[in-house]
Amino acid sequence: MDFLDIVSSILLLAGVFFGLSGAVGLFRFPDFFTRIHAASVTDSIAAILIIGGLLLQTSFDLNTAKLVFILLFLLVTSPTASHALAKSARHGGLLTLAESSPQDKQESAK
Amino acid sequence: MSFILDYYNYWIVVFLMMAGFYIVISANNLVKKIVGLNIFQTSVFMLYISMGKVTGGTAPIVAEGVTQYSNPLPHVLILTAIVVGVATTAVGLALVVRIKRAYGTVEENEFDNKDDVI
Amino acid sequence: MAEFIDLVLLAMLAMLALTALRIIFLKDLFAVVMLFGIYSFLSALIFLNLDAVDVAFTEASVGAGISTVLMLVTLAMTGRKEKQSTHSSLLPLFVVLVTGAALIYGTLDMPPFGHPDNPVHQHVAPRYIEESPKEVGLPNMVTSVLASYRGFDTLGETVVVFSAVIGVLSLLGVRRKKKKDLESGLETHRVLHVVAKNIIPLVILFALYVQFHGDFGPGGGFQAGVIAAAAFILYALVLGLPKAFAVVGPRFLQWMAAAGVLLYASVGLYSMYKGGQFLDYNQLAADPIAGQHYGIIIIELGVGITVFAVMLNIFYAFGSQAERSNVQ
Amino acid sequence: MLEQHLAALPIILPLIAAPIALILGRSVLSWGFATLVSGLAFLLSWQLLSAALSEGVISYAVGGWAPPWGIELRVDAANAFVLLAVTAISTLVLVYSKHSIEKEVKATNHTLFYTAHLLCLAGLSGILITGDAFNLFVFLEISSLATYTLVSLASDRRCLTAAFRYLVMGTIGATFILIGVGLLYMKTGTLNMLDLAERIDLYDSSRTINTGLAFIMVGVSIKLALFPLHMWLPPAYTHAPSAVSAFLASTATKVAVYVMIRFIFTVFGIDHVFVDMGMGIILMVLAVVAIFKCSYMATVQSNVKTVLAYSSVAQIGYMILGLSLVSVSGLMASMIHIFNHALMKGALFMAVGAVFYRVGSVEIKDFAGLGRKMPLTMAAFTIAGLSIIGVPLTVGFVSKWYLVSAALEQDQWLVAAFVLVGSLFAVMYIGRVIEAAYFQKLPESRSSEDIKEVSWLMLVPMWVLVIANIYFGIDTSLTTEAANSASEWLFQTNNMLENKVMEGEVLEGHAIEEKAQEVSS
Amino acid sequence: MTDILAAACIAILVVMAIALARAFKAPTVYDRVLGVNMFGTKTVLFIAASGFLMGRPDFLDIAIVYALINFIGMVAVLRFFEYTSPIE
Repeated sequence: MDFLDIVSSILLLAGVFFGLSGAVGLFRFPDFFTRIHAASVTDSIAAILIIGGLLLQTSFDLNTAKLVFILLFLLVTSPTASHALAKSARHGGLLTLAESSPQDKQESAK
Repeated sequence: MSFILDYYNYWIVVFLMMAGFYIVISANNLVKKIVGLNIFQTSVFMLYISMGKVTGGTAPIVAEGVTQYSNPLPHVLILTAIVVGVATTAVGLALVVRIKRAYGTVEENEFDNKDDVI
Repeated sequence: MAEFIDLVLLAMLAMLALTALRIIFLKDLFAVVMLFGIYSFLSALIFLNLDAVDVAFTEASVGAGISTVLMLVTLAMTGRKEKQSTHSSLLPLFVVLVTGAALIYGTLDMPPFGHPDNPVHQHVAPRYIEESPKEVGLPNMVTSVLASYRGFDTLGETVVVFSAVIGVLSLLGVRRKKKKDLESGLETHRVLHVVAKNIIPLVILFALYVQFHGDFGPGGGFQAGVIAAAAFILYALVLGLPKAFAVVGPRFLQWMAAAGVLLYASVGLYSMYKGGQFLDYNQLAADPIAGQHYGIIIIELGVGITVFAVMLNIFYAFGSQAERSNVQ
Repeated sequence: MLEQHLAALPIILPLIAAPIALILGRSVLSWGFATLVSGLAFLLSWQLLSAALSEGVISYAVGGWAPPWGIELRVDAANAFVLLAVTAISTLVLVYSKHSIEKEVKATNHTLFYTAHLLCLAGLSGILITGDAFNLFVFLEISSLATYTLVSLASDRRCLTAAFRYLVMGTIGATFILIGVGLLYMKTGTLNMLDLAERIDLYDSSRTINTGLAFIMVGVSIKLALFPLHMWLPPAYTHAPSAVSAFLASTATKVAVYVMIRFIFTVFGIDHVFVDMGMGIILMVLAVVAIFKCSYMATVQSNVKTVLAYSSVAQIGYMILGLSLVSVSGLMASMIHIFNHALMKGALFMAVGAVFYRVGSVEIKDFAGLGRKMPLTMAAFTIAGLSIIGVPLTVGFVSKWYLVSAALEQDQWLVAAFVLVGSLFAVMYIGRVIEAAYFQKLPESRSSEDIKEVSWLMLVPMWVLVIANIYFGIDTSLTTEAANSASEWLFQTNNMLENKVMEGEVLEGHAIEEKAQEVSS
Repeated sequence: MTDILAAACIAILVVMAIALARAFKAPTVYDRVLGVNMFGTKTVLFIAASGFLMGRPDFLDIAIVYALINFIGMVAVLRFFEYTSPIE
């Protein structure tokens, strides 16, 4: 387990930790907009860390290029997708928890 | 126990086939019928691929230091079958669009009396 | 290591079975199509785990990509809610149980999963694995079997794709865009415009990489054609059909589809002219291995052109119908 | 150069012609081109039949790879005979369709119609000639997709639901065949049909192979519309354009019958299918029920095309009946009926298409008084109708004669009686139409319109079929000789497979032709 | 090192399962789309990690295709929402 392996396993574990936290957030948050926040924020961090960890495994060859390309692609597309989804939800009339009137707070919180 | 381990793959594939087949027969909406058809075909592809797998073997692309390869022939057959499946889906969906425009509905029980679809 | 793969495989198959069950009982068609997208992604992942790399590639791009997009466009025109079916679900259940029982009965004598000495790996496969790198000269055995040993199958398949576009065109027909039509497309999403404009060249570059990398790694004509079509579909989705028609017109696509099939068949005719059998690439050049290389590259190109033209033309036919039903 | 590639050309020609027909663009050009190509295919298949009759089996390894590894085309007397019928009907229907589709298919779709027709022809000839089980599935999909397109081209909106039902059931049938071939491949490791036959005999009692056989049989019987699985056929043939109904009724289901014959005789072997699995009884019962129920359904229909569609399902019942007798003469009766039924049903559907061209609808009451107004068409309908009934001097009589003699040979009196009662039903449903045409007056509302004979471009193919109906009814030498050698050859290959296993030594499927490498497991 | 990668693969599989559960149970339509989107991005990471675990890292092309198809699926869904009334 030389130095590179240790660093990459730390990165991997951190990435996995953020991924799991995002997933738990996705599952437990009461309202759509909080869920999308949880999903997309942790998504990008988990991607960076995990792919960073994998990058250290490769010996600077075609795989490295592919991994960097995937990382760039993910970093560009997944925030865009989340933004577009949130905008479309907003446009579609979905109310956030605070806006939805208090008495049906229980209903939207179930 | 090893008997189960050897065959669980095939049993799950059979279950998926029957799920897809059930959707095709019982779906009332034509689009859902096409989804069922796709699920049925995809699970048949899984039957082909799982018969070609060799435990410990890797993908049939020559790489140095690898002796055991999985069987490439089922992969070729399934490459063909996937594209055939998509072609049938495209024609089926085009028919659904035309049926919607001609009949005004794609729900099977709403077609007038005799020209209903199974 | 091996039991780890079995564990992962089992988990994914379980997820797949859950998705299929969920789809059976869902009435909201949009959710059905979304779960079908997941179903295709998951099955492509399982193919990857079963060492079927090319098949995972094709299933992901063709199964999850094109089918889901077409279903969404169809749903936009046919409505979202499935009505309760009147006739009872007893007969379908009975038919399904009988077929399922027959299949389970069939699995009792099946050779066990994954054993290297199964009959499947005995008779025909060893030659593909041992000799194809020497006879055909390609590291990717799947491409050499697909294009050379069973080239006639692939020609048949390209013709299947061609007959799909004939069917869709005869049913829907591509509506010419009159300039006065409203500029549809996602005008309001400035972010998507910018991102799409930057991504599309990358995707087309990746499609060409897949097309010509098919001999050495996973990839080939089908996958490349679909990815290139996906790039143009993204362009049409974000910037609207009128602009997409201006870039690649439907008329040109029909010619391209026909040209792809003819390119493939002309390789076969040329090898007949040179004295070999139909689609016999050894005749194409002095040295048989070089002949195989030429043959495979050309027919993969023919397949890529046909699949690209067909998939894009089908999307145009569906898209212009959606616009028409939306406009009037 | 031609003889060497004779086996591959009937498939490649229409396959290449289809994209060219699309590029040609204008419908007149693509019509002429398609008819030319179909005529060429007919000549090639004629030469192929004579070559097959003289040489026995023609094997063509596509791509230059030896059979079990590459794909092989195997042509023998049986499939060359059916190919001859398919290409002949295709050429005549193409000549017929020039005017016929003007009234039924949108002008913009004419080029697509001819392209789809060529694709269907390529698919059907591919199914007949290929020697590889998976290649059969691919060509089956080509012909099916082209058929769904052709059926959905009509102007009547019900053709869409008919095409959708046909698509769903056809895809289920094709997927069943795919499952069956997969199960066989899993046990034997090969896809070449001859090789498959060799290795199947080793595992005679294996449950996987029996399930594979069952799935292939169910899949093929969906494709050939055997009785319980025939629901897709009547609406499809009724609401399809008349030229399409004529082409499909005469060829598509017959090719599926040939596929069943091929799987039973050259892949599984008779005693595996009929003795171990007891398929003979099932097929015979289904055939008899098909003959009775569908002939009855034909007599109660109001639309003449539905009458003919149900009569097609009944005639397929006759073919399966001949097949289920498991004797050389029974198989010969089936093969002859495949050829004869193509002639009969093609002429009938063309005549009905001519009536639709003039009158605009094909209910029985629209046939009233047409005997005088459209004499040639109705005469053609009458002669072809008599041929369906089985009146002597027509083709129908020949096939019924061989069917009954095959049944009596095994003294199955009941089966022979069923065949004769079946043709009684035929008298009823053909009689109703002829009675309307000749013995009813033209309704006043219609006498004003100019109901006159259709153009010669539609009449000539109709009458070519009618004359063929009569010629092959009298001089039965060509059909019986070809059918006889076909069934002889099929039984011979079947016995060759069986006794080869009995002698204990197992030869590599193609060792006869090549040097024997190693004796397989 | 391999057991770290194996742990990462299993963890990503768990995250995918949770995303799948969200796609199943989703009260509103957008939650379902969010579940599908999250499932897609997580499969990309899973393929990358399992590719390295199994010693065949040259299969990253499939991860790229996954990311691409996932994004195009999302755009198609958004175009779909424009046509139909999103809130049922």
